[in-house]
Amino acid sequence: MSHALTLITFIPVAAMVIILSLPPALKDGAKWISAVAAGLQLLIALWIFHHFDTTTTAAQFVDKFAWMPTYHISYFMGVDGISVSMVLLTALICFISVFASFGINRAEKAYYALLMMLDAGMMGVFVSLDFFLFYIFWEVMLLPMYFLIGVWGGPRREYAAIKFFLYTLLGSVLILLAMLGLYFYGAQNTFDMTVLAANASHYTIGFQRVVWIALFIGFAIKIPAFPFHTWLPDAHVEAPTAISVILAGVLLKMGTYGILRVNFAILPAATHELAWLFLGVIGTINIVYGAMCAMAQTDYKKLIAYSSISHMGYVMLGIASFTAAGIDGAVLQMFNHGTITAMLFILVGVIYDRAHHREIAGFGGLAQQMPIYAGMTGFAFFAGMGLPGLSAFISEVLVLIGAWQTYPLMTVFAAATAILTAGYLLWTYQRIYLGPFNEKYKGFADLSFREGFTLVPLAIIVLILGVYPHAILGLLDTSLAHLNQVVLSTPASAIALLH
Amino acid sequence: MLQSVIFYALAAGTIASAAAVAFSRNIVYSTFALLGAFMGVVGIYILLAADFVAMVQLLVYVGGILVLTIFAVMLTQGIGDVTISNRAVGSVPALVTVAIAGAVMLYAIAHTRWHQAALHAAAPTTYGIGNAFLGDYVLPFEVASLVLLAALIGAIVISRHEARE
Amino acid sequence: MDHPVSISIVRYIVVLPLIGAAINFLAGAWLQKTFGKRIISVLGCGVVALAFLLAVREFFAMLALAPDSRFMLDSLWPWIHYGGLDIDIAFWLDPLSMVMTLVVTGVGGLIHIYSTGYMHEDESYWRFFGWLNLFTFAMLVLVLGDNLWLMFVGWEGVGLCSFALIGFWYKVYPNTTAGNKAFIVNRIGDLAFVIALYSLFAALGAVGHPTLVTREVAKYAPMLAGMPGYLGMTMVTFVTLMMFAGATGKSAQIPLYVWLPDAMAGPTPVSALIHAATMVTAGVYMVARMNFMFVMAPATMTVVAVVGGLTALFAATIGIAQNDIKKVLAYSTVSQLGYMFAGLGVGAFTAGVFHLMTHAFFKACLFLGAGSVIHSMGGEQDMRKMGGLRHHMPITFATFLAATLAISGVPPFAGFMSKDEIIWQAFAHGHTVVWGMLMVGAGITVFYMFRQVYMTFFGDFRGTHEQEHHLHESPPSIAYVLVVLGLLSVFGGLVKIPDFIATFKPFETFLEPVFSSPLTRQVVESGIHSRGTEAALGFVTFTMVVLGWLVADLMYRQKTIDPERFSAAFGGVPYNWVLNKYFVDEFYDFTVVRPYLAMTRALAWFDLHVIDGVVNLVATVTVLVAWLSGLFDSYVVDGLVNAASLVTLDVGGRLRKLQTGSINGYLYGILAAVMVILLVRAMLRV
Amino acid sequence: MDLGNYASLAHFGPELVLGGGILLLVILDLLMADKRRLGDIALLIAVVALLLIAMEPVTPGAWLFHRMLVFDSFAIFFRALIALAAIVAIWMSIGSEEVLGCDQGEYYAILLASTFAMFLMAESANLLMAYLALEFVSLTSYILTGFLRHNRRSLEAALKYLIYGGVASGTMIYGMSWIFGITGSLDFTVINHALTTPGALPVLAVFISLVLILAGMGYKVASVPFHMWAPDVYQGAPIPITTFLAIGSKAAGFALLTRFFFPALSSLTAAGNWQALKGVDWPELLLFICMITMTLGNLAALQQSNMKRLLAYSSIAQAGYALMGFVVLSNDGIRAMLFYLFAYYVMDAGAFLVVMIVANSTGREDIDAYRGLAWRGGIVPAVALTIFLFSLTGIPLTIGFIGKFYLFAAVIRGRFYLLAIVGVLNSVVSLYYYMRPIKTMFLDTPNGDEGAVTVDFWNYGLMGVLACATIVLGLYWAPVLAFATRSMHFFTGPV
Amino acid sequence: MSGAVGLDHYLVLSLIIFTLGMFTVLTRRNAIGILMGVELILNSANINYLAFAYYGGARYDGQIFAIFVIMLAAAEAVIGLAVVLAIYQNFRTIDVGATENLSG
Repeated sequence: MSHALTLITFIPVAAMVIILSLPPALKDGAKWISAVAAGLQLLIALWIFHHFDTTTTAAQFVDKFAWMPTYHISYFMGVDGISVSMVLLTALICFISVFASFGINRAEKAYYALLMMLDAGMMGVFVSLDFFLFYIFWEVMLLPMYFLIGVWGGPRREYAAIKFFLYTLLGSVLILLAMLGLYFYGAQNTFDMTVLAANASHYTIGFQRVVWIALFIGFAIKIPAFPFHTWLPDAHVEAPTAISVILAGVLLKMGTYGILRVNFAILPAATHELAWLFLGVIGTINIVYGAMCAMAQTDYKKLIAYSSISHMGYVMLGIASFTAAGIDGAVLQMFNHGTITAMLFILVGVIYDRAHHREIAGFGGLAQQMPIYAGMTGFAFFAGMGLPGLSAFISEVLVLIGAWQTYPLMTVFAAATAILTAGYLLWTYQRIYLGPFNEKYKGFADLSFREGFTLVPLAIIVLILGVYPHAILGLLDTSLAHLNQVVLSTPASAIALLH
Repeated sequence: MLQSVIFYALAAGTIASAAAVAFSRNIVYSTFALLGAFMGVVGIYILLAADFVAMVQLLVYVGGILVLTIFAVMLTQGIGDVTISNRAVGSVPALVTVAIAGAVMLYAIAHTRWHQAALHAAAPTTYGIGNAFLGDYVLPFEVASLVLLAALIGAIVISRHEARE
Repeated sequence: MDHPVSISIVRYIVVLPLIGAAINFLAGAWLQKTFGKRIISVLGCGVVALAFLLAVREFFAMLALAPDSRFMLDSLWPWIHYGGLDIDIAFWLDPLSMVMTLVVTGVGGLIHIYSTGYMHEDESYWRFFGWLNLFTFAMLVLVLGDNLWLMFVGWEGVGLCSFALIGFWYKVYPNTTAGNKAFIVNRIGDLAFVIALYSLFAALGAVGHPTLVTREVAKYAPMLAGMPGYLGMTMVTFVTLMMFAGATGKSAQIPLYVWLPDAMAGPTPVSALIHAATMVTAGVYMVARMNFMFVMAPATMTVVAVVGGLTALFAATIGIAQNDIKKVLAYSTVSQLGYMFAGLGVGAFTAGVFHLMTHAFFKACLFLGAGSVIHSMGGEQDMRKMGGLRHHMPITFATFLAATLAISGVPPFAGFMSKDEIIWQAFAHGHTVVWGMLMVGAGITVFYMFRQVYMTFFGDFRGTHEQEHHLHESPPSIAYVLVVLGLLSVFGGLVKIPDFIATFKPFETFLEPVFSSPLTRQVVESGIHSRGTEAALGFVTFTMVVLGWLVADLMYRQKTIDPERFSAAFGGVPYNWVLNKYFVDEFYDFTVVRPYLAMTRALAWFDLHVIDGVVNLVATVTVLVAWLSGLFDSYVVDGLVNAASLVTLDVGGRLRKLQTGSINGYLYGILAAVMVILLVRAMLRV
Repeated sequence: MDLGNYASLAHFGPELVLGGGILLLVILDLLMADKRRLGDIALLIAVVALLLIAMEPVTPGAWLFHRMLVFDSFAIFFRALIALAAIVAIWMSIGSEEVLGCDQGEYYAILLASTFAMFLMAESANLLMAYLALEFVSLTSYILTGFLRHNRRSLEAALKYLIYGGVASGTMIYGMSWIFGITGSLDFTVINHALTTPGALPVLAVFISLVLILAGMGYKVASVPFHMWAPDVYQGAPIPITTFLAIGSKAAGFALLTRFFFPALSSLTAAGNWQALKGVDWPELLLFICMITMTLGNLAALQQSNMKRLLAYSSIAQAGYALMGFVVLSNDGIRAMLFYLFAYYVMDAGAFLVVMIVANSTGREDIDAYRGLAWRGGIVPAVALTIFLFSLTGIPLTIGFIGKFYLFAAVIRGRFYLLAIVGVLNSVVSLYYYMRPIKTMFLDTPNGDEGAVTVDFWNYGLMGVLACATIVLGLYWAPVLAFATRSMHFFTGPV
Repeated sequence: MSGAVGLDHYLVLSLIIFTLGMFTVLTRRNAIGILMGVELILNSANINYLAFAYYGGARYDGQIFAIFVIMLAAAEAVIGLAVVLAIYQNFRTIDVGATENLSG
């Protein structure tokens, strides 16, 4: 498989074409074609995972040829330690979300075609090493997302969809400008991110600051970082389950991935200088603020959405710490948040499918009627709380232990949020699953096989990574250590640390 | 000196007529004032040794455009319409605007060194112009014919009042 | 110590309960339905019993080693080898964790067996054993983890199980609230604990040895001496203080003890196992484990001793007025834990750990006895509705009494051996105030314990007839366990006898290697070593005990003193405060919970209306500007034009809107633009 | 090379074909019974013209007709673009219900005449030619706009257009007269020479005349503040004509504007940048106009509920984007502008085509007519319109994105950061109204009172071609870029 | 301004006519009235061309330009009047304020 990355990116495109050309009579075929495509993708991802060389920081599985030679744009795909974990996550979440989509019963062909397009876009972002290509995939992803939320979403779907679209478009045009700036004022005119990174010292610090902030805003919207986060609750609440899963599972990671891939690698001096404020402080605000907002939500899904904001804050704080532990933990947290939040959204979807509402206050005692579901939710909740033995624990510990060395005060806030997180999750669990049973929900079926099939693999991964995080950390460490070293070895004109 | 007198007379007439066009409340008056302005301009053209252009102006403007205008005014407003109006609106702001613009442009005129060359003797220009139309300016000349053709066709198509409905 | 004995048997002690839990959770429901509850019982108890047997085997294996090399390491696989955090999944068996392991599997195993009887009627029998097994596993991870993070895994794991078991009867809403409270309050302590770990790791990193492996921390900790820490403290003081703060959560000390009484909502075996014998002692274990650091921070030691002493006294006073049979025991537990911390704090590490062990025996016995009573009473927990039960439940009564004597510190019962040691050591190490608190606490302990005994087992039955009809001795699975624990309460303390009686202290000797760092030795040995003093103090203590008993006897057996009149003598205020637990819960509710909830709601509002509002405002403003520019296009310019002529225009009665789309406006557009440009231009140039 | 009248005819083939075509159509109109064939003939003529353009040799260039016209690769680009616009307009006219009610012969004749005039605009080397061509385009545009002579809106639009155009061109020739007065010549090259010759440049007079000239040229490209006719005219004219005006007339305007402001008024430095006349800061003026144009266009579009009007404002904004390439004063910018105009041609023609298809079937042009279009049998036009609108927004995988990419690239490279920010914000704002029809088509469900949408084969074909071009050229745009690069060259011979 | 009539005289005359034309254009609500203003502007431009042609030496260029202006003005007038007539047929008024069907 010499073109593994091309394959993994374009298999969904092929599936999309096939789905679109299906005759209307075979519209059920759409879901199975998607499933096969996602399955193939997952297999390739596992193959890549298996053959990945963890000892080098160089790009692997490279696919490269000139695309637009006049502007030095090339089709350049490759993975390093940072992206390979995201490739794996994307393949996994897409696979899961295809199955989570089986309940869709309106315009299936269009739905699955768009889902496949989204899949390709996300995968493309993670494997592109040419900035231009990266940007193309980055934006391409927006379109299917808009329709998937807007057509198959909830009652306020139009508002949510356009809000998502506008917000992220604003971010991406800033990235476009920054990208052009990097291109024209670099040591050489190129979009090749490896070359840009290698010549990072060419940019003046003033230039770096401006570009850094533009890029940061672009990526922060995706993360989403405070105060650019308000699209997320709306988008999540209105999106269909599978789309929420993708949104939380993969899309949010693109923001932090972008920061690592671009801000860190290409603008190390500005990173060194600005990270404490933009990643550290804002990350901490994310953590605390997200958790506190989650506490006050009455909508189950919105609560999970805010918890997502909170958890992504750890990623920001971790990468801002400039310690091996922090940055490793941050990327691991990206992976773990992907799996855990995917579970949470699937679980919300399960109850929404049955009750057709998500008001926390409207439930009660569901554990009696749906014990397996309640048990699975409990597992996911505790995973979300970072309970030791489950995957998020490792990443949060690494993040915080790393962050402590750089920003003790912020770390205290971040660590204290574990209490708040436990507070809102347990309270939610109590109100929905425990206590006296609300007879209105008699007759609700427990988890179906399909739902179980989407949840169990994620649960197993959460469990395994809790005791054997090396599976993912092993991929990351070399690349991240190198990246961290690059940033740390760059003298920043004024480093302000918040001790 | 005579030339100066003629110039000032023509200029005064032209400006007065133009002002009448601009300020008159009655469109028929405006139309006739326009005739005066055109005539004044014809005189100015002659002063500028442009005899052929003056003739063209006389023929086309006075003989054509103006007649068409009067025709249109009469046709559309004359019969059955009591108020033959040429209402003017917002004179004051318009006056201020054009006055300022005019002042700036006047300043520019006064402070510009225009391209000037030795004066030609005032000679008939018809031959030269005709020559130019068949030489250097043959393309615009031909294009102009197409323009007129198109305008003709267009005018006919748009204003044709065929029996229908 | 640098070369611990490497063995691979410890892992089975840990993993066995996990296997039990896994089977129970994954297949328990099916097994129970298909094969009945017996298979669950066998499985649930079997794994713990087997673990106990293995632990015993290891105990003897350990005894066979030279005292200085009684350390066994069982390393499974690398866990986190990133960011300098080189820690493994590995278990570490030394005398201290040996004691804990034996207590956890031994007492725990007994409680498992007890549960087969106690929980027999519950439909979620499998789930109960699943959690119980998982708890045992987590507790073992806590005590056996070779590094602090693994310890923390267990630390939080027991919290999880505690949460699940408190809310075991989740259909009753308050039970689940109690579970949440336990978990969240524990998390507050955990926060301090993790901060301790972060700063410890960072500090060790700063001296070139970043590690959290316990034995290596022990090795390098002395290098931290004098290092400045945070908040004006030295690093060691900060770290140990934070660790102790963590312990106050798990071990229910002031100010975080509030969850424990509520935790009595869980089934009684849970109270016995988790909230008396094992989990709550985790903090004590941890402080003992980290003794080498605590001794480096005298300030922390004082804090530990004072908090322990205060808690011992404070909780005891609350215990006086409780009428719920389990609540009394709960406050008693808090109080006893205070003794343990006081012991640790004054430097009597062995005594603290010793009390931990004996407390496990007698408190488990008490709780299980109480459970037996509740079982017999059909779920009734109010002591005011009991009485005279000794006739109906002789075995329960006998064992309960034995345990009461033990907790009261009556020689030669187990509690005397340990508690008396702590009290006199407090004096011996110069903590006279702590000593005073402990003394008074001891008296009060006797009072409320005998109050409980008298109210429950003596006098006339005060419940309903139906309840009376049902009264019976508990089934064998319960009774036998009570007997075993009763015997342990009686004789379990004989492994360390006060010096003034006899020189017999194998327990202390066994633990000695754990407390062998030079500084620890120095602290331990700093106190007075006079048998005379010890004897005299023992006598004073005993006097307090007798005094306490006497008052209880007068009030609740002979009823020569009316407790109500007694309380009325003080205007009822102290009683009211004690009855309502000093309103601490209300205080917390008022100062922390409600403000926090209000704040979250405010923030959510802020998010929805301000942050999102700004976004929407930007959108609105854009639309507004668009609208305005549309107006400019069609109204403003034209409006200016029309202003002068509007009146005349409308004379004809044709009321019309302003001339949108009118040509004049457009022309103005051109001209105005040119004019503006010219003007600006002129101004700039001329 | 300064070619005489006869020699020039060699490079005048396309125009000759069009001129002959006009006459042919007028004659055939009298002879033929089936007037509908006239459209096909006009299409044939336009295609032949395009083919002739395609076969033009790329030489360094030449002056034609005694320096009346200039023949260079720049002119070829615009003539090709205009011919393409004419082809699309004719094609659309053939399938337009509105146009079928008109006099076919005259309609196509005027359309071809307009095309012819736009060709001249793109090639003018001389103020006289520029004025003549521009006025010719205007006159034919008025006629075409008012061609639906029983339609109030159409006539109204024509009148507004005419009055507005008359004022604009009057202003322009007044400005031109000053240029003539200052330089003594009408010839662009001579003007350039005269103005760049060291000496006292009458800065204020030149600036005033440029502003006045800008009124005429800016009105053709519909840039603010000379844009106000556009919404009314676009809405009132028959849709094929609207399309033609939006893409053809605008392209011709850009051609003239560029040719006048660059080779005639500026000088090219070795680095590929253009140096404006010292002291005459029209670049700042145009920069300002460019930013205002895109902003006002976008903001005004936000409010529209009529699709044609929405696209009209959008096309104003698009002109603003294209001007970004203009104001950075570099060959990079000009290339980006050329590229963008091509991209704009493809996507805007497509968008108008779908509007026409819907109008053909439902007789409506308001956004409500698109409600649930995707779900009531119009999925193909809905998807196509979506592609065009996304392209207009500048979303990747479409040629619109590549176009914007090059524009922003030129802007960033020229360090016009404010312009970049304004452009970026405008892109975001524009998304909002471009999404509205998309939202209506896909996210809303039909009420039931909207008519069914049927597409005939020819419209289907054109729509398919344009939609595919939008995407394919968004992925592989090298040919367009090469074409634009080749066309950056202006012929300026000796004085 | 003394002595012989020079270029500036013509330019000023032209400017005055131009501004009057502009004023007409701005203030008229009648379509034909506006077109009259346009004619004034065109005439003022023509004066300029002829003046520059006379004083600047490029004799025929200016005059020919003027001829084309006149010619195109005629063509425009023809079309304009045709449209005005057609509108009159449809609207029975030529007050531009009445043509407000097209509005934002």
